Amino acid sequence: MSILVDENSRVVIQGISGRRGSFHTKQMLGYNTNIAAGVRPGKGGQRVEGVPVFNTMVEAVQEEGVNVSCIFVPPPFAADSIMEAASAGVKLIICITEGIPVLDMVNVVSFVRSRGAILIGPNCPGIISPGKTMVGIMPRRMHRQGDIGVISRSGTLTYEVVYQLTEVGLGQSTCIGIGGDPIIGISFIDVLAMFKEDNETRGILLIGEIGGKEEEYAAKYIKEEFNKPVLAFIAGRTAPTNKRMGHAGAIISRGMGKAEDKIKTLQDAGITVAQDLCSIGKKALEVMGHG
Amino acid sequence: MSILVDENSRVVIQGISGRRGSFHTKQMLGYNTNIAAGVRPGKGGQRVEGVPVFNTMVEAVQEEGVNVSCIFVPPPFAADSIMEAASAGVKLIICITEGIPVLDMVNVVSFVRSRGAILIGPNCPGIISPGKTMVGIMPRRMHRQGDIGVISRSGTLTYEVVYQLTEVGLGQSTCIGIGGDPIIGISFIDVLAMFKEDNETRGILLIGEIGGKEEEYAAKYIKEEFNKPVLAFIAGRTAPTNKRMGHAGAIISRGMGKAEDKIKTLQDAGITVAQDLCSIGKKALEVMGHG
Amino acid sequence: MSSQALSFFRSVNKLNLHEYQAKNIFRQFGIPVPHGLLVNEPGRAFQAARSIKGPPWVVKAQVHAGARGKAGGVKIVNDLDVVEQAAQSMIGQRIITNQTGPAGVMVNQVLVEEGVEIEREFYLSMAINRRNARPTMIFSPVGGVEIEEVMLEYPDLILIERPDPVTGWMPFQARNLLYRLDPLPSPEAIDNITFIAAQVFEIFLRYDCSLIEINPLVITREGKVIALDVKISIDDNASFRQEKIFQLDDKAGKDPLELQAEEYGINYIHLDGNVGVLVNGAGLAMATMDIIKQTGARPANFLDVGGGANEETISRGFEIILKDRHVKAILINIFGGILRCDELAKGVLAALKRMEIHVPLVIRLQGTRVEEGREILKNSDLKFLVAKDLAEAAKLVAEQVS
Amino acid sequence: MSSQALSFFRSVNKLNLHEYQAKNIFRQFGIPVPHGLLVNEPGRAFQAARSIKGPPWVVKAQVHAGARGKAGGVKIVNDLDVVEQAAQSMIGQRIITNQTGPAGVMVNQVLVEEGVEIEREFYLSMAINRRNARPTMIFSPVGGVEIEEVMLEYPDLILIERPDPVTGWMPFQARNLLYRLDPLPSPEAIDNITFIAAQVFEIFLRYDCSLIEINPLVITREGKVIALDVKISIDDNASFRQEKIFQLDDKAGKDPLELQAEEYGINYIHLDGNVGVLVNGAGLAMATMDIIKQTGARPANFLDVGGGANEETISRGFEIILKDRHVKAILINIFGGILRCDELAKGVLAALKRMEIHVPLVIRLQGTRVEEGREILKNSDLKFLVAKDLAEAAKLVAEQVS
Repeated sequence: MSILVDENSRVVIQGISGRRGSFHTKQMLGYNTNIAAGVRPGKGGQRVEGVPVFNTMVEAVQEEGVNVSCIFVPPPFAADSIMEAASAGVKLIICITEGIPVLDMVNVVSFVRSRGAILIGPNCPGIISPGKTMVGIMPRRMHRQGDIGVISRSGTLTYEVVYQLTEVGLGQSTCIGIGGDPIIGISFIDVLAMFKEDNETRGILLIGEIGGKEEEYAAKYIKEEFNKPVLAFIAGRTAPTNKRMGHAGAIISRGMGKAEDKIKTLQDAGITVAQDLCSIGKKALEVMGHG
Repeated sequence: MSILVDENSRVVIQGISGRRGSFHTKQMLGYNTNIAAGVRPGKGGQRVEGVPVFNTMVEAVQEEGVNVSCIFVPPPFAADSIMEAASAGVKLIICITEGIPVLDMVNVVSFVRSRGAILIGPNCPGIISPGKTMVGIMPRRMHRQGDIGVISRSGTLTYEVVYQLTEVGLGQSTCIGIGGDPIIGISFIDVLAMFKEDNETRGILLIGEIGGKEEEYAAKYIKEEFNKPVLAFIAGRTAPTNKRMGHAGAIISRGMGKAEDKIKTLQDAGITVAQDLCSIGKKALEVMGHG
Repeated sequence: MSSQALSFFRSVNKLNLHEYQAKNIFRQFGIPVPHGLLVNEPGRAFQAARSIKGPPWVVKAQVHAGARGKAGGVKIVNDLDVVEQAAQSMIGQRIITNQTGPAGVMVNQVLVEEGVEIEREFYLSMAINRRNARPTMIFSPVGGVEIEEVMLEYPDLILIERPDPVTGWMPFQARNLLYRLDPLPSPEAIDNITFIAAQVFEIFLRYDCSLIEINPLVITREGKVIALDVKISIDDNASFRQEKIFQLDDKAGKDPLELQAEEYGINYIHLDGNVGVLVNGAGLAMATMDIIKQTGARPANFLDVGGGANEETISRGFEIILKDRHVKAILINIFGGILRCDELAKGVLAALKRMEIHVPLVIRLQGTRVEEGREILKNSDLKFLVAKDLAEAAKLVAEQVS
Repeated sequence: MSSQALSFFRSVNKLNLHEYQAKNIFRQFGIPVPHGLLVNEPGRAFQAARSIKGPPWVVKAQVHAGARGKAGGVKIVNDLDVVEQAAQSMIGQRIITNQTGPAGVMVNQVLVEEGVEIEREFYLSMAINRRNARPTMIFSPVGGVEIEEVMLEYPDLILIERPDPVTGWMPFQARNLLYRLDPLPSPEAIDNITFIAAQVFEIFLRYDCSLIEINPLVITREGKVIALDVKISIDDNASFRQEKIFQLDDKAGKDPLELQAEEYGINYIHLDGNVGVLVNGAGLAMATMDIIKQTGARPANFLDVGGGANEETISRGFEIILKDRHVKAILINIFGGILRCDELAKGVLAALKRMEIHVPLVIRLQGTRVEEGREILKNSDLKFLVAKDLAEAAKLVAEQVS
């Protein structure tokens, strides 16, 4: 098992004909992701990497029965694309786009929820269930099928962690980047709740960073309701205040969102927090066991 | 029994200190309606007709536990007042005000629903459960407790009908004016569904008029799901097209909303339609029996 | 998105803008409309046309009347010298269509516009859906004909999108409408119509519209998208916050008695019958009209003096009814509720004392304190008939005019 | 409405407007602010003050620094002749507060304002609540002090209202906040603050704000309501549709290296350490900084060359890092994902060939095609250290600076 995506995911790429869209379509196809359609208004009838392109999501759903969308549309049009996907009935929407205005996301989150859809991201690397499917921009070769779930607000930092997990022999059930923006569709808690129900996920790696209170909420949830081992890591202990650290959501503001506060909250909830990224793989082995 | 209001209704009057608000507060008190509070920003601490006045609905709910609101606030501020009532947790809101912009009502209807509240009106005479309580502007003396439910889009026309009902000995369980505006909170069908569940309501008088399709929807509902005798009356057979007949919602537009179409649809659904207002009381006796 | 017929097209009460006024608003919001000039004297039409691209030119009567084209209210002119003649045939004349009533409406102004070579015609409108309580956009690949006909005959060609209550109109909704067209318009045309749809929603919200209708919305031979004919109606209830747009209200085309009533704040609608009607309450007023019709007479008006009827409003109601020289009798039907019958009777008497009523008058009172009211009427020395109930009232008034 | 502390105050990425810029926007939206003039030379302060009501006058440094008052950035002057002196004490000086870092920020302009006699002070702000994904208004009867302190010490004095997603901010919400005040302000003051709250929401939406803060919002001795100090931050992500407001961005107060990076489109933040850091990915960059700190060295910067790193971006990253003369060593930490290590290695080499690197350089590569990447590095004749893993990289770089 895995969560959210598997071999049955029929993926549509919104913005398939753009530079990034077409490149990552090829990458995903290389992972045997079932990419059933692409959407780009005005390019209906064409093909990109062999994938049929439609003008609208309604058409992609009608013609190809897609059920997962992956969005590479530029920021000014991304909110519209997310809503188009939800409106067309797609229930899992993964938005890679970085740079969507926050007020657009305020509307999007409300809209997506009202349509009963799940949004991952924006500003995220996507989701991979190793050996089954990958929807997003994650590198293909470092993951290994297994029983560790990974949740992260980051991209390359997650690859680093996954690389080390694989190195020490801990495969992954599903890895999800929930996104580095202040307003995102799916939270740590949402994903933890899914991992809780997933029989093939044995333990969790939770990778947080400065800004917001996501990690604090997760700590409370884990303490009260989660029953599998969790190893956490928080990036940004040396980050200054009031500066945006790359991710729109990674900012310590008014003294809030500091790494040390998050680490303390996690530890107070009984969760092991890796202090040293260099040996996070080994630490995971300690916390999870060999399985 | 009765629907929506009874002896346990604790009523708050929004706009209690205005000319109409204070006048009708007195009328309602004369009917032994339990008016527990009034609201008028800036007049908190005063009394109108002996009723304590609060600045906000939150205070009225907290201090007096009101559960029904009756609104006399002028059109520019009425939408705000309806939302204030719903936001403060009042679950039944009766808006008497006529002349609220339609786009305000678009927002209001969505807001009220999201708060789980019921809105009657706007532009309506309110609701009366004879012998129990009256919330609105209905005249006090013509109603008589009984087992006929009355639903209407109109004011004085309803009084005329109720007068005749009472004359022929048919008392009323509850009479509701749902309002003469194009966008209103509660529909014929909503009220019919409540009357259906009300053991003490034996039959229904449904008073419609030109404009919209409320009567047609009601006809379908009655045919398919309603199990009590219904007598209908439709006003406006001589109304010209494209002219607003007093009520904002009473307009035949683009050939739609005509009285004859409504009458035909009702009759096709097996519902008796009174052709002659002059003898509608007698007709009701025919349809309902003496009870 | 779905295609439904007949269930969504409810206009509400409204101020109708003239075509040229609606087009000015469109221009402000960046929606292309034909170049045109407003002319109120035929003699100026030639000058106007000369400054506008043509031939052809189009001369359009600025009146509130659907189907004015069939009634001679729209003329296409290919010769500059005939433009004045076309304007002459409209200005100062009455246009009668199935929507104007038998008297028609006076044309005071015409719009002289450049003619446009049409490649394709669409229909696009936004109105309030009463049942859903939401604005609704309707689009049809069939434009330039009456949309009601399309609804009845080709319901599948009526496409609907509703803006989300939270997010408003989104561009993808326009794409959902447009990418179903066969053949597809050019990408530019699709972009332009997408923009127009968004702007129509903006205008709708900005001006408290009850209807915005573009019919037809055209793609020209040169590939440009233009709103060729435009209707805008504004929600009367919003007049308190739309003062500027309500200044555009053109009184000139209106019924003078209705204008008078508007000034008095009385709900009055002029009809072509012979029995004047004065009632408190709109529903009861309509029902009273219906009763008059049933007796074989014809109502001369709708008149609702309202819940707060008093001597003043009753007097003014009489004044307006009596100005209609077709009125041969008057029926007053008052149902005393909160406002008691005795008060109303006093009001009626006071009004009658001030006026000279030259037609028979039937009064029917019912409701709160009806006995006291009837007593007051009985004791007056004024001439009128008092009916004991609605049926008698109808019979009495019918006798007066038969 | 509820009172919650500490859980809602997340600013997001932002453009910070100067106080005078924020107040200009407030004026456009009808929110009263004190009369004031912007002055960029001390010599003009006297003239400015003379044209403004006073004494007293207030001279305020226009810099992005919270708590500037405590650092000499706000002066109240009662004597016209002292105004210039107050301006002199700020313009051209650096202001150092707990929010500016040790270098402080340069003052280039001061705002000379009329002094206001304060009767009562409130706090009012709007920001995005990350968890609810909704704008949130915060109001407190305690104004003029840092809101974080109020949150910690008097959480009950923090009042919250959230505009509904469908209807937006409604007047009743302002009343819910204001009618809890004890004593109640005058009806006029309540009306004025109700208006201000609505306008704050309008500005928030209109300009894609991430924060609008009025602190304090005051009622003056004369009973007028005035926004005495105002902060506005704009969401960077909205710059594509907020061009006009982004033109207000004042580069003068910014770190020159960060400005340079901004031009290059590189995420760079200048810190006060000695190890330059160049990483692909923001999370990994933060984690790399943390590792450097753990080894006893200090990161000199945050620098994310991004997912699409290439020779160009890597060169420019080097260029910026090398301009920081505190940098004694550089750590490159690249995790090859989609972008393969061999490509990245080539990019690094090409960049190094174009630049003169005068400090030790440690490179750590990992991920896709790492062997090929290391091979390419090994075969170059350029001077740098290649670490086999993160731990070694940290150790190596620490050795270089110890």
